[in-house]
Amino acid sequence: MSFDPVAIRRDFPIFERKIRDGKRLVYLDSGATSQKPQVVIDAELDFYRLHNAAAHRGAHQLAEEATDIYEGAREAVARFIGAEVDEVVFTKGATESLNLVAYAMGNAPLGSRFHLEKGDVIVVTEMEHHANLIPWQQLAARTGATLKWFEVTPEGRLDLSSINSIIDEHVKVVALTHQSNVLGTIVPLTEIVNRAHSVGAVVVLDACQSVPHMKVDVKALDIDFLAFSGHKILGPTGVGIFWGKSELLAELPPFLTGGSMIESVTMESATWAPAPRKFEAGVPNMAQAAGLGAAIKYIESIGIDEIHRHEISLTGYLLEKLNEVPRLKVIGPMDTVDRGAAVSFTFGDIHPHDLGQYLDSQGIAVRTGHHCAWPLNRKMGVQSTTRASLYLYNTFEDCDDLIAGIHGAAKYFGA
Amino acid sequence: MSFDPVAIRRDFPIFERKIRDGKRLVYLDSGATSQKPQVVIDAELDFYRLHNAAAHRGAHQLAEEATDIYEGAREAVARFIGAEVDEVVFTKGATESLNLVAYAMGNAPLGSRFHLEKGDVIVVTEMEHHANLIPWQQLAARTGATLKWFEVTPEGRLDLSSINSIIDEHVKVVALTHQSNVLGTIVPLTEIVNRAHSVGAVVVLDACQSVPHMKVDVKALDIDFLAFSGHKILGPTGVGIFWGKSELLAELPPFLTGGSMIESVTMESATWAPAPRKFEAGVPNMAQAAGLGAAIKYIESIGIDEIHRHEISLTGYLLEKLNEVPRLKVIGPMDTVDRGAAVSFTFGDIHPHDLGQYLDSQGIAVRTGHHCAWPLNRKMGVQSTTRASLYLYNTFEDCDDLIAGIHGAAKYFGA
Amino acid sequence: MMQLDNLYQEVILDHYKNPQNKVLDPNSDAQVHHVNPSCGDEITLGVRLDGDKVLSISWEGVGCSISQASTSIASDLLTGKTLEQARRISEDFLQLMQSKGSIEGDPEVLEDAVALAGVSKYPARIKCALLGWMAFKDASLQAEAKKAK
Amino acid sequence: MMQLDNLYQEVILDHYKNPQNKVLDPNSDAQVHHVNPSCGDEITLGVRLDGDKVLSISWEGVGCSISQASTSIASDLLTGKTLEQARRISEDFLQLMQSKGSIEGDPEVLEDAVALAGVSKYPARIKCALLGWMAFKDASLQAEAKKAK
Ligand SMILES: Cc1ncc(COP(=O)(O)O)c(C=O)c1O
Ligand SMILES: Cc1ncc(COP(=O)(O)O)c(C=O)c1O
Repeated sequence: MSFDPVAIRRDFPIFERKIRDGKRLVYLDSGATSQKPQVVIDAELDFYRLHNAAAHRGAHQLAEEATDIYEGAREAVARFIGAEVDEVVFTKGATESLNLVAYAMGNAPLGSRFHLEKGDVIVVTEMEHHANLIPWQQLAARTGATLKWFEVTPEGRLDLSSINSIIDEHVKVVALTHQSNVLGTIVPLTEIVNRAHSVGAVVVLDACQSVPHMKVDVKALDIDFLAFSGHKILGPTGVGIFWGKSELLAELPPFLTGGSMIESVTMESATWAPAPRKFEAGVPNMAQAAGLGAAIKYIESIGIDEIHRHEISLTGYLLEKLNEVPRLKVIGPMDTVDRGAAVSFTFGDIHPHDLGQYLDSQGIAVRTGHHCAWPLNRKMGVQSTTRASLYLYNTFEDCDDLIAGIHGAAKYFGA
Repeated sequence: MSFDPVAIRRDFPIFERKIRDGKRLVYLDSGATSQKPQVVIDAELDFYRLHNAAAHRGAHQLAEEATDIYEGAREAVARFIGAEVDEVVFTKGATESLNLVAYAMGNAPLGSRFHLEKGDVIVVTEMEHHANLIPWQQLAARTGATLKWFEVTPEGRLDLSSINSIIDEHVKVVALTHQSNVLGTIVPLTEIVNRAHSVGAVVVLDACQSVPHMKVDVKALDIDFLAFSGHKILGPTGVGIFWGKSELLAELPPFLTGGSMIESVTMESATWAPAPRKFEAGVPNMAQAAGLGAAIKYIESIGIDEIHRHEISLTGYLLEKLNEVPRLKVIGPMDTVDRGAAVSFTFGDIHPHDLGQYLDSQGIAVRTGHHCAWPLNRKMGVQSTTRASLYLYNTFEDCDDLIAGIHGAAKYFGA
Repeated sequence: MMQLDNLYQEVILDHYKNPQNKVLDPNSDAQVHHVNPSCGDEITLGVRLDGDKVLSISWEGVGCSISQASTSIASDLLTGKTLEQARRISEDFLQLMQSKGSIEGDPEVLEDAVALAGVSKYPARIKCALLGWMAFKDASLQAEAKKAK
Repeated sequence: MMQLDNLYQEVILDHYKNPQNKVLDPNSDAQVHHVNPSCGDEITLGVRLDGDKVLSISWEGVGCSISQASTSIASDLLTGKTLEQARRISEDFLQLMQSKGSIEGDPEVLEDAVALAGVSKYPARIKCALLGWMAFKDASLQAEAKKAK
């Protein structure tokens, strides 16, 4: 097989370091943030060392180069998700992207398709990350709109049985995750998107956990807006993407205002540049955009489908092994059908925080807690879980080490 | 003299590169963005190579280290501006910081000191950057409040003659720049701050052009909120600071919502963590915060007062030389009293864009246009200007090269 | 394994398995609910005062061994102390937690709580160790205020 | 200096110093105002049609040599052409501007406008060169729509 995670690991300098008392780093926390290959680090570094200047401002050579690099990164992102270049907006992260669309809708005047008021409905799901829940709660509170949601089944799937009553003609926006960061569940979109569009609502997709791990084509999915973070897709911190259909971006009011997003300004009012500039106020995060562009090119060089296949086979293996551990309970789907590589579980009486701490002593990095999806935790009847999340650089050995670590913790805590 | 800009330049790798046909880089565009010393680049790089993980999330060693680095950067910023650690909020840049306080005020309920409605007044000045003007225009439009402003005198100073009628008891917030990015004017704050506080208004200071260039102590200035950008103070792109007095941050509603800024979340509502977390939703821009921390330590190692003195002496020299050029007109104060190192000018009939292009051919990077302060340009009766802005790595030779370049342009365009 | 043993001292695991005062007293003078937002740990804690003395501390909650043991230890240690003493001890404990391993804690003052010294080297766990202590601080202030009325 | 001469060709400086059609015709069929938001350059441009032919283009504005010369050249070049021809020429000019120096432009079609080829290597200036052309596009569409009514 040509996909070689061991070779891939060599592209990531962090795997050369040791954890605690000289342990090998078993990084199983890519759902929180991914590691960075050298090419991404170099892209940021080269920006600062050779081309640093304010893009789109200034007629000198450095500014030209900075603009080229920044816009080149936008092209790379657009190509990767099947978008038009001018539909891609750089933000600081998915959280900003989701707040952007929620606040911008809040800015929409009466008569706009985005305007919300009492009687209108916003739909989310019970498996949302706080970043795709609280902005909508707040928008509902500001506008008087009502928040409704799809429930989650005990198996960790979206319950679409009452889709027609949840998405009715009062609904203006349906905001949902593409893949749960806790359960790993991949949400089936076709039915939801069709229903939303049939009542005139727009669909906002939180693609934080999908774009890094599988082919996402915004045109094929027929969604309206999409958000993801650079740092989860091998890119730098401090950069994210907001994508929207161009005709919708033309209609959506701006969010952050300031330099570079204007057409004309007087003391009393201002008019806006066309998208994407309209949504990019201020000197942009150019070095981080450059890094994200490099990350996407790196992923393309390996193949997103190959990465997805690798993760699926690792996930299948891990689920099987976890299933054999007594008193261990996976929260979420037990097979790899419509399921990504985030695996959360509880383990007998050992609190996730303690389990995580023991695993850490073995060099194994997992995440513990509610994973910023507190309502989902309550729904699944757990106070917190331990989550292992996989990516292209993980190996079967990593999974074996996790299983060994879990057994070690049982012994250590006498459970 | 111990301040040695030539030695300082060696800390900045970009000065090793050549511009156009092998010209020396004369970088006079630090007002737009500053260059980065190697220590800043290394801080970002080390974060990714050695410590990359999601701060405040996860109990493993990398997450601990990432948290330490991130919080350490916060401490460095707090020390530098004389703030309490928990008063310092990381944003993506000054534009976000200014939008943060404007939007958060828009979120304040009736009864809060931040609440705005018809009859309330927001005060700005005619010399604001768009980033400290449009957010307030928008807030006024959303809430029904009125926008008023201080005018600028022909000399480029704030006209405070009618301060008592501009800042009356209807005023809730006074938002103004500390130093004009076009004129170089440093705004005298004492009278404005005292007057604002006497009517119960808060003062928001846009310190983008002051914090990088002179000692700014938030306590001594007695302001309420402050914003600046990392990329203008030798730091990375994609990071900025929002500072507020702790008792005000406790009362100010959040802006961006999502992960890490909550105390508790249900499907229907959420409560907030204390500041600074309340204002930092999402996985933070950790590597950029690390870089900003390194930038501030680098500046401290040289001395902000020494940097300021150097800039003042360069500015005095440059103003003198520019004054000798026929048909050249400086827009802004002609001496170095209460004046920073941004010098804007027009030059006969040569359009700034053409002048800038010629200077670029000589390796000299300036900015041309309205510098995101369009209303100020109109007020000063200019359509656009050429701006040279200086920083610690600039030399008298740089100033001489600019003067030679201006003469060269006159010859080239036959003016 | 040495480093980890430093965190999970015998005393801690004992308190975790046999938590003290972990039955909420319905007659508390004040009762508070605290959460650790990063992991979701929750605690409800009640305080009864007798004049300026802590008569009893009772609690309930879910959480990791560190938060459970630390609350158990605090409830034992602070019961019977005057409010002033209890607060001084809490102050000492807070200092110990923030010490990054640079101090060991005075066993005369902190008794079993010195076993938590190792936590100070694991920044992510300090909030766990402080959960019960912060709840006590809050509850005792409320109880005192109520009595003063 | 060679590179810069490529940008500032003699023809451009000539048009800059002696701009053509730079007196706004008050009887235009349509008149538009365009700005370049990054530098503040402004232009007002009017178009008169005679059937499907461009009868005249007149304009006023402030801006750099590139935007002024380019508008002047466009106003000369497109006058007398049919709307269809004018749009094809504009399309060719746009392509030339976006070519990053890879094409030279056909002098048969673009005439004086080929002198602007050097602009395509200076991305920040492309908007300057396009300002007048975009204004023409906008104004001619409006004029046509008006006539169609
Ligand atoms: C005075 C002033 N305010 C605000 C800003 C906006 O800063 P940024 O674009 O980094 O957000 C700038 C710089 O562009 C500035 O010079
Ligand atoms: C599903 C999901 N949505 C949103 C977010 C928020 O992304 P960020 O914190 O990078 O803004 C995350 C990750 O934290 C996530 O996993």
